[in-house]
Amino acid sequence: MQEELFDHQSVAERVQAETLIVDVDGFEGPLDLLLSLSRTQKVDLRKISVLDLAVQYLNFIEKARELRIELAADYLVMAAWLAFLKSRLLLPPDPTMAGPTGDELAAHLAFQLERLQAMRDAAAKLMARDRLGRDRFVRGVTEDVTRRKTVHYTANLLDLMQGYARIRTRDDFRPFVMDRDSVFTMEQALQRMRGLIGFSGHWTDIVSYLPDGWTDDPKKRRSATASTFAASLELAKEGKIVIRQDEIFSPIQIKRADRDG
Amino acid sequence: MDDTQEESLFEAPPIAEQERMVEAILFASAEPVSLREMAGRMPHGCEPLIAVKNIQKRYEGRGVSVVKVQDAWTIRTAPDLGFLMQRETVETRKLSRAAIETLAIVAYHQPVSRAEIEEIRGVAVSRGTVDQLLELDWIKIGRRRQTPGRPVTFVVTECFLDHFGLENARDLPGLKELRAAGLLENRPAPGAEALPEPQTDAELQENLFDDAIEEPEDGPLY
Amino acid sequence: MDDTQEESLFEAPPIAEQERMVEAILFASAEPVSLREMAGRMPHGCEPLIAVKNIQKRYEGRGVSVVKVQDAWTIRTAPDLGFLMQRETVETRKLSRAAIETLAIVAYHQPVSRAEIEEIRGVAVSRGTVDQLLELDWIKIGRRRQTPGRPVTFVVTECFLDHFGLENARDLPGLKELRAAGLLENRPAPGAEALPEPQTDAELQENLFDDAIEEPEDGPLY
Repeated sequence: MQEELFDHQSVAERVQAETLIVDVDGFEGPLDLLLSLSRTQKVDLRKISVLDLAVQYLNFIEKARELRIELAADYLVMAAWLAFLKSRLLLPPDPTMAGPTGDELAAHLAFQLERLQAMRDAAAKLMARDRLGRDRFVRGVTEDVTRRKTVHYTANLLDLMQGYARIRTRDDFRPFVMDRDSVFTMEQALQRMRGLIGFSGHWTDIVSYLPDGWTDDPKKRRSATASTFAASLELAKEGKIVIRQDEIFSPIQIKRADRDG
Repeated sequence: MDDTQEESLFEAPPIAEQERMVEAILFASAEPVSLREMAGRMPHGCEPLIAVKNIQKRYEGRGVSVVKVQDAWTIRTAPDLGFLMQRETVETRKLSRAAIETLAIVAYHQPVSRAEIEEIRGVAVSRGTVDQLLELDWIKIGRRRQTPGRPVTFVVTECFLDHFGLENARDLPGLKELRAAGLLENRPAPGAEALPEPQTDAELQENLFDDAIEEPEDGPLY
Repeated sequence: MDDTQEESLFEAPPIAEQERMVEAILFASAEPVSLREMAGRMPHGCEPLIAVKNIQKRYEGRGVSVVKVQDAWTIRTAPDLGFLMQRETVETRKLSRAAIETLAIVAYHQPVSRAEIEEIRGVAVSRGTVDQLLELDWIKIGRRRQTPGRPVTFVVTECFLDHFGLENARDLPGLKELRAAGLLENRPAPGAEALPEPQTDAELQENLFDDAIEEPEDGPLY
């Protein structure tokens, strides 16, 4: 397959292919490589043959392997994907097969290439504009009066982020004191449950054991719910209560364990 | 100065005088000056917008011109005279191809997340690339995308516009054509739901270059 | 440029063009420019003296004027408009490290009490630092904490959000993004070393952080 393709190429094209191989480091990823390869088709990107392109790419990868050039993983991932695309494009569509058709995938790839090329062109246009400090210039003498009335403190977002990053890397990820405000510890829950459980002869929703003032704020409620549940498990282990839940996500109920079963 | 201000409570200075003031203010600053800033420095009752527009007209075809950058105004030398200014030329660090492309993608697709930049370039964006653009003050961190993970987005800065001689991001070269060709769309790969960008095209379109959009806050989970 | 010079051997640019050149040179130069210097920069055959005199006349009575300083020329603000520069006479100073860190803590952890700031920074917070931030109108006093001693807490202000270009404090980049932007070192946290995956590590930190900005939604329990 590969030989066949190379036979069709002119000397110039072969030289170009060689150059591509040698320059593999110069490519910015598989999409960039595909874009370069697509130029050899000498057609508008909208009219490109994705199938030919896939074949070219696979040949390229093959050639690079022969030359024992180490390829980054994403080039190989792209190769695998293109091999898949190629088979989809070549084989008659299988109606039982789910997912996008080969043509859809090919169209998207063509879109990606066209978009990347468009961004490159846009970048070139941008860089070619009359730029400050090169074509257009700012005022050389800015007014610098010595009578300074106020001191203006500046800081930008970057300073702020750097400052914060500095602190956070210094004492790495210690839990913060304010977290405790909203944390109902298991010890607290256990203590509370021990006091209440003696009165619970009937099945009662565990939620009714949440302490006052811990049910409105979601964060507090979450913490209290978790610790009350954990405390219930602990009490059940101790044989003080029994727990039941009818089905997944239904309310969890507890009641005092009767000593005699 | 106090005198001037007191006087101005009764009557704003004539427009010709206001033009002189704006001229002086613009000449004194290397950075673009906002109308608000001008108004704050000029006597009460002044209309800097009218004055600056007059000034702009006055400098048409001259060696320097009055240009607008977003909501601010500044004076820059005429681009055709750049050759005279070799001494003032700022040697800029050569930007890598990756940086230039990333810059263009941010400019044309803003607000754009890192994942989206990577999807367009088909390759990971290195930390240094983004750093370099942030350092140049050409891009900045914009709003968070209201999608899973709430990724930060990047947008271009006033400094970027000033550098490339653009009044605002809508003036980017070829923007309309690119948009018409559908090349600024965030088209997901067929069959793939891999990328976390469930924004519809319409939303995205709205989002483009529109900073004023109020995004819904995340609702509490409970 | 070479073309221009070659051409100019035969013919100097028209005087109007020379005036534009002088105008641009005077505008962009940091120092007064001598006629010799102008002649050196302009195409051959130019007459900078005539051009500069014309320019000087043109600026008569304007907001800036062309003046001669010894043997060189420069553009200066008209003397009667000096009062306009008073607001520009503010001295800009970078906020001190202590202030930035304190501000960052308030922003990321608000509402936060002084004791909590000190715990996070690991160092006492001077009153001057807090006062400075209050004065800048970047932080303000929030609600009192309902804990013993009922300490006051600090929160960031509208003005803060405005200055830093944020919609709300939740738009601040998270640790993950700080890291991605290269602002955080990739040094593993002492407590996190046991964690198997760097991914998990990052997520854990992000969570901790999210929790800290008082989000009403889900945060880790412990």
